[in-house]
Amino acid sequence: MKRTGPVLLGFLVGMLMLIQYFTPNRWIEARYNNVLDWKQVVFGVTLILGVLSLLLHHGRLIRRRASGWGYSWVTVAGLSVMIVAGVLRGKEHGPYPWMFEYVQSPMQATLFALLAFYVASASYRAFRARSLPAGLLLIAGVIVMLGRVPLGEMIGFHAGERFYSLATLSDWVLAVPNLAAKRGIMIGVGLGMTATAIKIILGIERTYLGKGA
Amino acid sequence: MAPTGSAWHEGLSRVDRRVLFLAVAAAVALPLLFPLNLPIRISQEARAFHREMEGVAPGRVILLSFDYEPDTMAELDPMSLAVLRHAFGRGVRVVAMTTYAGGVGIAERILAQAAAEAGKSYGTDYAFLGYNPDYSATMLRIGESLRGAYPTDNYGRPTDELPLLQGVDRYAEIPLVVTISASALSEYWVIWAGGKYHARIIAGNTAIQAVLIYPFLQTGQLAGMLGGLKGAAEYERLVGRDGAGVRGMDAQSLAHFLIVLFILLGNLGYLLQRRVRARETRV
Amino acid sequence: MSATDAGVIVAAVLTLAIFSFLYRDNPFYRFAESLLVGVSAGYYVVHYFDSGVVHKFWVPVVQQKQFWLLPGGLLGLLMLARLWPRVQWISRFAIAFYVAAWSGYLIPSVLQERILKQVAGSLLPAAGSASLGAFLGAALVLCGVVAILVYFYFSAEHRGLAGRVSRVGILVLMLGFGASFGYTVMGRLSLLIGRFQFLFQDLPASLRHLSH
Amino acid sequence: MPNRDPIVMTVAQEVIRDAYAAVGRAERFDANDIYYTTQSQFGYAAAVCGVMLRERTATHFFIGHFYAEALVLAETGNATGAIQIAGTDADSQLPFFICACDYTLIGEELYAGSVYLSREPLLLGALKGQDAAKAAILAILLIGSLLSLFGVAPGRWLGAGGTP
Repeated sequence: MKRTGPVLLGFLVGMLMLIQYFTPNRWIEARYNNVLDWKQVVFGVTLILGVLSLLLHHGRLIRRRASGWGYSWVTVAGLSVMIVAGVLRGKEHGPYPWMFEYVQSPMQATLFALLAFYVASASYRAFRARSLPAGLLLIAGVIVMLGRVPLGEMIGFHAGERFYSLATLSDWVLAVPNLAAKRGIMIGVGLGMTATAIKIILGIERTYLGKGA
Repeated sequence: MAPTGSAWHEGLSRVDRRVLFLAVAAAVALPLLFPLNLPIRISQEARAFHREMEGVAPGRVILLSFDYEPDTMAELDPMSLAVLRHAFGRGVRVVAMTTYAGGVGIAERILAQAAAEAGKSYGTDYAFLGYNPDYSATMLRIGESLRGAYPTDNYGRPTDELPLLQGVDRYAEIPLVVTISASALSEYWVIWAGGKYHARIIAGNTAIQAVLIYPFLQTGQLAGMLGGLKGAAEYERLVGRDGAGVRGMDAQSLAHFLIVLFILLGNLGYLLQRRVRARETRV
Repeated sequence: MSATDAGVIVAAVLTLAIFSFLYRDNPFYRFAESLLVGVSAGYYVVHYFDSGVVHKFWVPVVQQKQFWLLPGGLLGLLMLARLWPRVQWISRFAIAFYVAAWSGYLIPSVLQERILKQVAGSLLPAAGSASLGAFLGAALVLCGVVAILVYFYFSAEHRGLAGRVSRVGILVLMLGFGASFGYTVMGRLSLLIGRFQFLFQDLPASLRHLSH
Repeated sequence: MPNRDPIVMTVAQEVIRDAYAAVGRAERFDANDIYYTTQSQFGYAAAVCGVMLRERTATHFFIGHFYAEALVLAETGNATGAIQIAGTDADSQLPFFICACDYTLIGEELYAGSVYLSREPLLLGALKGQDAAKAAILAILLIGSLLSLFGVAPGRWLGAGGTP
């Protein structure tokens, strides 16, 4: 029961969601809609579960006075303020939207902006043309970078009445080699996803169920 | 005993990271203080994006999905604002949603700003459905019934009562799906909304995502695309209202040239070191 | 002082706290990081509960009498069993339902949109139907895709012809990764431009409000 | 092993518990080593960078799907001098892993790698199946292109006309 039950449920639900694509049958379509709704509720609960485990994790750090437990207090405090504000004053006014607008948003945006600095230092320290492939990567990168900004678009030459600039070259790199590369990868990964999905439905792939499945 | 000749390029490769950081900060800050207003060339993908928006008849309802969080708002806010200004300016109505919990705050801020500018009223000219967990199920559920996917809007009002959504419940009744997306959401819209329901989709993307979806542009699975802050600047010029996209282009230009300089210097130092090492091993 | 001006100043201080990580890991940064982890987790849990449970389950079932949603609630409860190790196996039904449903509707859409249409798009246009430039581009795309598929072909040793073709494949891949690298740099710098626009434009405006 | 996705966290705990048991060291397994940090992408990246810098881990495995935080992780890890092995199907992050890591599995090589190591008959079968599909696609591409050169439009059969 502990093992065949979930796998059987998975097979039935998986086949239903697969078949619905090919039949206009009203009953199957209705159940397809149900499964989509149920799936969203389950995902919502799972996400809440994730946050609970974060709370437990930081709670343990505080209890064990592990290193940096002071910072765990800050995390638990931030979490509690948001939940209390959200429940009492709702999502639309009071501290909840204010904290999102002036605490969470700027910090999340700034953390991402740090990457501009990391990319710069990586460009200087890590991006070496060690081999032909790495060299091609850098040349394509430089062409695209220069060709996509106003300054770079002005560098070029006139041939006949058309002006060929770095932008034309960068458009070509994006529309031909880059397109072929992304398409080649996409086809391969698409096959991989399909194979994994089939294995899950047929119960061959059970690792996601954990020990003893 | 390191040969003396290698001293200066040894230094090249041992520059402290923080010196590089200061150079980047300067390259970005200076043009913001002293604008250069360089000309902006419009790409084909941005023209296609604009053409698709122009093709929607006034009064029709388009679906605008804010598929991003605060971390990429610098690149994508200018796009969503420009799309709303373009739509409201042409009398096109908008039903908005988001597939990220972090997108709700962003969507509310931009919808409020654009609606106030154009004097549009909630419920008739535009509506905001809010966030639904599990984007693939949401995109498919909208194909069956928009009101089924979102029983209530973001503010708890049942979607059956919204005047905007009368006669609008499936992709067939939505002339255009516009996704402003950070990670692979534009690709998922193509797979889930385009796959079974043949929705017509245009996407405004972060630069990093834009480069991944050229295959979908070529096959027509995506009808138009904006790529990064440059895409936002191009669309702002096409819509005729310059915004943060255009204002950022000078800094973008200068910073790119700086990064290219870093790559060249880094590799120069590397090549010199390799030649010195090669000469040492031969000695 | 309006809530907005206070907010902009708090945002500016926290922005500088995060930027301080560039100098080195320091308490000022770690406080900001911990606050972000907590506030964002709180934000997400309120939204997940509000949209996943209230708007998607409670309101439709209680007010709109859609009882077909009840099994969804039950599966959600089964997932909560993960919290107690002794009955953790019950949650497997919810996990199996979630993962299998996703797998089911994935297969047809991924096959059509990520594989069949991409293959169709790579075929050469009919002779004469496209300009020479377009035809040449299409031919290069076709060769690139074929070479990459050979590179990712694992059942045969990459020697001889297959070896040379897969060598072409890795070079095309690198051109594609180069384009990704160029675009990624563009994206990162745009985000930094956004933060500097905040610091150089929004912050001074709020400070001026304060001084009046 | 810090995690960013609650479902992956629960699955990871199970898989790692089985792995410890498989080599007979079940007692060394501590569920607290596999914990959830935050759903926020950058709260996660900062948390992991903190672990790398503070605990000076010797080897870093970046396996799975990554977004923008990949560069932060790879750059910080590179700076600590640890050996770094990456494997991801997120092709937007591959340029950085290729440049900042010692070895990078590109896209499908990640899946093929696990098959090569485990020699699992079921996984091997799936790989063979995918290779057979690739061979079929290669045939379609070559033959289809020849056909379309002479005016026959095979694209229609592949649903190319799908978009309205």
